[in-house]
Amino acid sequence: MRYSALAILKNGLTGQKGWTPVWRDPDPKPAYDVIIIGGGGHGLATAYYLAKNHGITNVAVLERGWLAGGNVARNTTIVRANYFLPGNSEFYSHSLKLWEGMERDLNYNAMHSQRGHMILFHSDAQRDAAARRGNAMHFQGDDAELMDREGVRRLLPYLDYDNARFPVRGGLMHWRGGTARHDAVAWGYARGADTRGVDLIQNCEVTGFRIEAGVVKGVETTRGFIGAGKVAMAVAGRTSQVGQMAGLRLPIESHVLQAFVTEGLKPCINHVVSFGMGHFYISQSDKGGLVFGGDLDFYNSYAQRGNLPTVEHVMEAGMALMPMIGRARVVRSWGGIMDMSMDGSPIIDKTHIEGLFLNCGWNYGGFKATPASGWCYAHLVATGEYSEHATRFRLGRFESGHVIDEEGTGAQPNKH
Amino acid sequence: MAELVLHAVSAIVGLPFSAGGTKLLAAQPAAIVSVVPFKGQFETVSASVKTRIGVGLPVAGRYADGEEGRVLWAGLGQWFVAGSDGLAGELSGLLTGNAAVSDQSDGWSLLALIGTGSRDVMARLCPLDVSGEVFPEGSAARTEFAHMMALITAIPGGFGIMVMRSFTTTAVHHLKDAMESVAAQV
Amino acid sequence: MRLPVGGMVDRDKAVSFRFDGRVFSGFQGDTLASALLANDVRLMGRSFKYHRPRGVLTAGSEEPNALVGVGEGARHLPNTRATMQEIYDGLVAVSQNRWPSLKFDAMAVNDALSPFLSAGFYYKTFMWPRSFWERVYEPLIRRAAGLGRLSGLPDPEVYDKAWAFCDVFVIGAGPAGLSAALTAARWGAKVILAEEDFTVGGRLNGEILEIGDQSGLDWGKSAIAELEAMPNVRVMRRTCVTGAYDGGSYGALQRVSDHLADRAGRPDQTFWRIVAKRAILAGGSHERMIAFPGNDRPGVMLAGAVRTYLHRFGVAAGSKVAVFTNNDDGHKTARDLRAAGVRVTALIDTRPDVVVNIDCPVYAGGQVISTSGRLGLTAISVRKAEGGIARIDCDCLAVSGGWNPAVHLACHMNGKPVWREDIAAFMPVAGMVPGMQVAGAANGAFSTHAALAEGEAAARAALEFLGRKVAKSELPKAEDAPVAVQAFWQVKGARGRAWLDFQNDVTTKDLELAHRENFRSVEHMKRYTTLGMSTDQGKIANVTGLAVMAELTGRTIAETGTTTYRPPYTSTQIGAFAGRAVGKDFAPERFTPAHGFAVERNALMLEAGLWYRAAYFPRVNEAHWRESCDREVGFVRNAVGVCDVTTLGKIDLQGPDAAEFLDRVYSNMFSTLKVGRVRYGLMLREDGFVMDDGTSARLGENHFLMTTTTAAAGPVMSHLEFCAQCLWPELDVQFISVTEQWAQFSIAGPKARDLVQGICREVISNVTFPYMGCGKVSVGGVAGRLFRISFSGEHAYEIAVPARYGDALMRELVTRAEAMGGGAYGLEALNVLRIEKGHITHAEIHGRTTAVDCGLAKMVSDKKDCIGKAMSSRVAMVEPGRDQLVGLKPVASNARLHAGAHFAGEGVVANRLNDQGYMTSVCYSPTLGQMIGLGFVKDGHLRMGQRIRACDPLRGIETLCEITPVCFIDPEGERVRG
Amino acid sequence: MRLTCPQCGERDRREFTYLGAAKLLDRPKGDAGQAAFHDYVHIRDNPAGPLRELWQHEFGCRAWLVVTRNTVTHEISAVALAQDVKAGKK
Ligand SMILES: Cc1cc2nc3c(=O)[nH]c(=O)nc-3n(C[C@H](O)[C@H](O)[C@H](O)COP(=O)(O)OP(=O)(O)OC[C@H]3O[C@@H](n4cnc5c(N)ncnc54)[C@H](O)[C@@H]3O)c2cc1C
Ligand SMILES: NC(=O)c1ccc[n+]([C@@H]2O[C@H](COP(=O)([O-])OP(=O)(O)OC[C@H]3O[C@@H](n4cnc5c(N)ncnc54)[C@H](O)[C@@H]3O)[C@@H](O)[C@H]2O)c1
Ligand SMILES: Cc1cc2nc3c(=O)[nH]c(=O)nc-3n(C[C@H](O)[C@H](O)[C@H](O)COP(=O)(O)O)c2cc1C
Ligand SMILES: [Zn+2]
Repeated sequence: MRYSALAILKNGLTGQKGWTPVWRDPDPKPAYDVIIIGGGGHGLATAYYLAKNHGITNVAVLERGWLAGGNVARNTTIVRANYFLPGNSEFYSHSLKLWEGMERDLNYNAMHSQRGHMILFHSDAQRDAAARRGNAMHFQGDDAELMDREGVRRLLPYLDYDNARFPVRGGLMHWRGGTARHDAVAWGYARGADTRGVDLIQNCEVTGFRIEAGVVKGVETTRGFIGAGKVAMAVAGRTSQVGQMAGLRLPIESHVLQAFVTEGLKPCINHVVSFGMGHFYISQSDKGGLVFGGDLDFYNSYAQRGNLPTVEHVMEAGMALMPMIGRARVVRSWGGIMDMSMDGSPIIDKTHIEGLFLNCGWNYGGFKATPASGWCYAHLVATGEYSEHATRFRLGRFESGHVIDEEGTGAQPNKH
Repeated sequence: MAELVLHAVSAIVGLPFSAGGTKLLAAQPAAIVSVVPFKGQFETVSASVKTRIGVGLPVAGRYADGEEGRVLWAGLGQWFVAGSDGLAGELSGLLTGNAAVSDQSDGWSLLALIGTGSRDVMARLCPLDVSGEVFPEGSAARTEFAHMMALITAIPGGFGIMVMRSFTTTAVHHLKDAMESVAAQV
Repeated sequence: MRLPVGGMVDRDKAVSFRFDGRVFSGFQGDTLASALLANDVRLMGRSFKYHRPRGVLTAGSEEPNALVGVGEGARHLPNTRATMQEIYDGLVAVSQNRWPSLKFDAMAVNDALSPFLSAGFYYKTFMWPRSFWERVYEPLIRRAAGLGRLSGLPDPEVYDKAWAFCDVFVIGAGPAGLSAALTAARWGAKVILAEEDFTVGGRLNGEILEIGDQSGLDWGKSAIAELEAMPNVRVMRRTCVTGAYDGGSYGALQRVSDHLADRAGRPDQTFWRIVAKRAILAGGSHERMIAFPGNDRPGVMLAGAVRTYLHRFGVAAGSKVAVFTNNDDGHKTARDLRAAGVRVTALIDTRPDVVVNIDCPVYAGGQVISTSGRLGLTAISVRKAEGGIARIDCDCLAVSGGWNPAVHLACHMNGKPVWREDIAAFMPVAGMVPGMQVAGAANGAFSTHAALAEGEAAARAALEFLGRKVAKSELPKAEDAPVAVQAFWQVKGARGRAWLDFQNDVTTKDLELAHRENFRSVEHMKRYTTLGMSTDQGKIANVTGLAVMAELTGRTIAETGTTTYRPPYTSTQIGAFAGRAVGKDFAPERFTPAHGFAVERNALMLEAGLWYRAAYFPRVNEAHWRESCDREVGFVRNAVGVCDVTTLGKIDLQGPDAAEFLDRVYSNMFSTLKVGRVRYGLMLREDGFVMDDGTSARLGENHFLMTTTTAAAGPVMSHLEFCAQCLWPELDVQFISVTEQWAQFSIAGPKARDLVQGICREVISNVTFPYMGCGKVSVGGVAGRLFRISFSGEHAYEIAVPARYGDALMRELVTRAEAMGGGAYGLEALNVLRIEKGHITHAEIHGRTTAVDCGLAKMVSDKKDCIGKAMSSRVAMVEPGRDQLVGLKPVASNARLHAGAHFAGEGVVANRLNDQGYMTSVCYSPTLGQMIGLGFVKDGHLRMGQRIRACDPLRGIETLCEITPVCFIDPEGERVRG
Repeated sequence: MRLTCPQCGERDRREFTYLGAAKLLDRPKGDAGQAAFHDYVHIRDNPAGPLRELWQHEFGCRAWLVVTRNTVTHEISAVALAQDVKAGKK
């Protein structure tokens, strides 16, 4: 059914009785043309674009838990296109464009809010790096504005300008950057895929692959064997485990990243603010909670929870940057399993097994990638060709040296 | 031109300082020398140090006092000897070929935190369990101290706090804050 | 209404405070909520979405309704639970989320529109036109949302953080916790007892109970007195345990002075990290609401809270109280109120067969189907078991839907509680938090006897684990009534909205909608409706909500399961988590020995990692930093300059294998270096990219001194330790940082030798100190080291003395340099000097460049292996098309350059496809009288003399440049050797 | 999280820094070829369960440690000095 103000009005008058399920709960069929493993943002978007862009609808998305319960349920929702290395630039740029049309395409309000994303800098060296990034964004056709301290102060009067350990010397503003309602993005894609005939199958964990003569034939699951012409992994933090079932050894580590939200507050932070010096980023949700995060806990983990040293460090950084938030109370903290790659950039590629595809390595940046990841992955799965927007996210780049290392920290995932 | 004379300047300023029943003092020894025995040389080095200081190299987590100074465990296979002027040169000579010896007299600042509130002050700055049962007198620990690296010792009536020289001002500042806070809460 | 007698408040100490501008009076020992109730104020807040009038529901930290702002100006603290805030003289509190006033709130129209504002309505609209989201819809939504308001000013409070360690950590000081603490402490364990409330006793304060031959209250008092007298016990009141973490670590927030008018130097709060060998969770339980229409009206309260207000505060929550319950506990409320002389207008028990011996109207099997009263409850309607509806006057309705054990902390480490049908509650499972046991109501043991017994047993188990001997001890006698509850979640067949999550305005209708739209898993339900996402985190709503969903789906509650319990247990201020690491204290400050001198000279001090370094030393007549910088560059190029380089990392390496070790960690050769000589070294990461550079001096056959860049000093040290301990422990090399031991100064310029000679006893010549030579010197009787090395391309030295002499030496050097026409120079000049010479820094070694990229191909020795060697010959690292380091000069000599510009060829569009690299460093070269730059240009080494555009769309500047070699000055290096 | 350093005893996690899987102890010989180095530098087993990994007691004694830790529960079952592990002592 179509969503609109009119539909809301009608249902408001009739006791909300007219709404229908956003997705069905079908039993798995014996076989599909394409099986997508992982019902997170990327898996769901891939299913949607397979159906919409390529007309492939005999598709199942298999999710071990509840739909969209992985990282897409737990990220700090920052959406931006401010990368500076070839490979990332064009991909995230494409993604942002898809975001800008997503809601009308999906007929679902994901509350994509282009409220502006500010990266602060604190030294001349950081300013120069910001300028390099900003110019790369312009070269890519995206927006960026270099602001001096006074410019930042006008926009963000609540930062500490008087007593800061690392004084703010300016910032790089990306006005088209912002946030989105994370769950809604996944639900929107899920609804779109379901409507087009894709089977979304929850509580269905993939436990193995059937591979014959180097060709994938289907997957073993907790709900039995399901045959498939092609299998596309999109399992984020669990990539190594699922990959191992197919004999893949991957340049991935799983790490825990925590995030925090405060009690609801009246509007006080109107943009997304990133504080590189202290590893802290924050925005305010439409509900009023301050949503923020920082660094990884730094050790490998599948626990979806972290420890106090990181908690404290994130809060310290927040206070050092914007001391007004000292009087906001954190209501909840949580963690997600990050698929950290060896160069901090993702992988969208085929594997050495025919018909098995790989989508992983999203680090902490995969939420904003959701539409483009789905788009490009669907393209690869459907056509066997790399999408023009994602030609460099190859698995072989580590061996060849064509790495895409935005942070410049090398093969140490917890530093990306 | 007049004969050149370089005046020494201490990194520790603004002490002693008291709050409530707790006192913070400078406790800088004349010399601090790091001693890192080469492979298989631990016994020899320990014996040589003993001849000069009166005690050998203590086990991990401990320090020991001799007539001529103090020997502190300072990390994996590494000791600091605190003693009188000229110690670095003497130990270099004494331990040639047996240990890496470096003068650290100017590299570290030693503070002493003494008094009734010292444990509570430590609890505000340092993740170490400094209770008497776990960290009795004679203990030495490398640990974190208000985001800095430190070497903490349990000394009579309180704690020795050693931080790298450049951090001294920060360490003293944090200690004073914590001392005042503790004093206000008794 | 305050009753004439009773309660634990100190009736001799009146306290005056303000709420929404009105002055009220309460007693010492009151919370804001109890004092307001005593003053017959029921309306305390507005709900989040519909702006419904709300009163206090609970008497604890789980309060969802009575959230107020406390304090004024920068100290204003939003969303404070009135049930937790102790009153003090001068306390100022205001209601929230209402305009213009609490009684009349314009946004209450939302309530009228509620049929259209059902769960998730916003996902279905506000999509057209596109630009309206940021401009119209979102601002409207944001303004309506949120509860309290931040002042926007820096938080003025001080927060401490602290550590504590114990054998047994007891969480909660109700009967279970007290019993546990007593047992553990009596047998010698080191005990910490943390209690969130400002008074200990838990439910003992809210009930009429007997323990042994004393009242429960007195037993609690004597227990705590005994505990406080023991040296091995620390009782922490006002301390909420916020989270359970790995390895027996707990977070706990202590409210130190937020209940005091005069804080007298005390921090506002202290955030504790508590490390325990064993923990006993005795956090009690939370009473549940029942979902029935209109259950959110001010005056509707939880039955246990009504008892707490009665017994602990001497306050009757109403003058005509009705009770609605599905278990025996509710009867206590009726009984106790009656005993205190308060009118009980009805006792409604959902169980048809219940027998009640209380002197009040009883409706067995009755159900409340509606409530009335605009800003406060005036009456309820009850559907009687036998049919028909009774309308009952009441200004307070005490509701008990049963109790939920406070399992939260036990679930913080991924544990899922299990459903127990007989007590209709979720229970913790042993071992969910390693080392933690759960006792008392938190463990579903709801009688006082059980609380005492479980507390004791848990302590006993802990003692045994700790290896302590324990003898069996007698427990005092206490009430041991079995749990009598009939699961009853919602009143059905009644019209109107029945609230589950009060704060977020989630009603049973929203759950029905979620069900209809297939948001049926608890997690989808939560996320779609926001049930349990408010400040109380579902302490009131969650279990009831999922029971309602279970009914809708036909699953059992056990199958339905709970959502995830997450820290913090009670919401916690960011300021408290941060402690003192705010403002300048966010990170330690490192000062070089000569810092004071630089400050005296008005140098601009800049952060360099944790260090502070002088950027330049302005003189009175200089209006712009460039003037100072140009002058300082001139010192070096024409006379002599002095720069504090103490911050460079210095690592002292000794041992028979020191040379071999350096050969392995540096890409170039060090074993061939002669004693008394220095060599430039390049370090690679194992993936072949450049990690750091610096010089190493050979002080003796087996003795080297390595320098690193300031930024990489820490990482390089760790890397060397990794190499020595993890890769080649067989090498006999020992090293230690001597960064702090030595103050070091660069002395550079044509007159450098004169200056150095002036302060050193030794003869300084090209023979004794040739270029790249080093040795000992005596400086005013102080043993120092001299290195003839140069970063500026001039004849230069670095001189090192023990740090205590650094200040004096810097002063001496600068005075002498000034007499020679030179002086001190800072980082700005240092940067210009090195760009003029084409030397790289971390602007160029940014982690993506190879030795070849940087023009240092020769630095990778082919005679040996080293870290990074194998990987540096991967295809991508040697193929054509890489960005290579070059110099850049604007073609128009007065044109400006900017670091961060990207390069594009002439006559093409400046876009990603035509991107030819980027500028890393630029400066105005006073020596050349124009700007120059360094940058990486695609295949740049082959493009000398070509022209390229430096495009800076960010700043709207484009400069045509010529590609040059990186070295702009004295390429033959005659000056350094001179 | 608490780690027990063989030198220093039980300490809070904040004193330690994490590097990664303990396979980093096994650096290939210089002439082992790029494939071996690629595997060494980039490939990780990344198990959900016990993992041998390298930590450094950076704020403490500066020893590199081989820690066996469960990546699902964070339970630590063993800690040894890396140099002892290399020497075959542990
Ligand atoms: C705290 C935090 C903050 C973040 N902040 C941001 C941010 O601000 N901006 C940004 O762009 N990105 C951010 N991210 C990253 C982003 O959330 C992820 O990169 C992105 O969501 C990953 O893609 P996904 O949505 O497909 O992953 P997921 O949602 O994790 O989807 C993977 C799915 O695969 C399922 N699965 C796993 N194994 C199996 C199996 N064997 N069988 C079946 N199903 C399986 C999982 O259950 C899961 O649902 C953040 C992440 C976290 C944790
Ligand atoms: N009849 C019933 O159905 C019923 C139900 C529940 C409780 N009770 C009564 O309640 C009592 C239960 O005793 P108990 O000791 O188990 O619980 P309790 O409720 O008496 O005490 C728990 C204490 O723990 C504190 N607490 C909770 N979480 C905390 C945290 N995170 N940090 C610090 N403190 C925290 C609370 O403030 C409270 O004081 C018995 O007397 C019992 O009869 C009866
Ligand atoms: C952007 C964002 C905003 C959130 N806001 C809230 C909130 O207001 N209240 C709340 O209880 N949780 C909030 N959460 C946290 C979720 O409740 C939940 O903790 C998170 O999705 C991880 O799931 P889990 O805790 O069930 O593992 C928010 C999460 C995100 C990503
Ligand atoms: Zn250690």
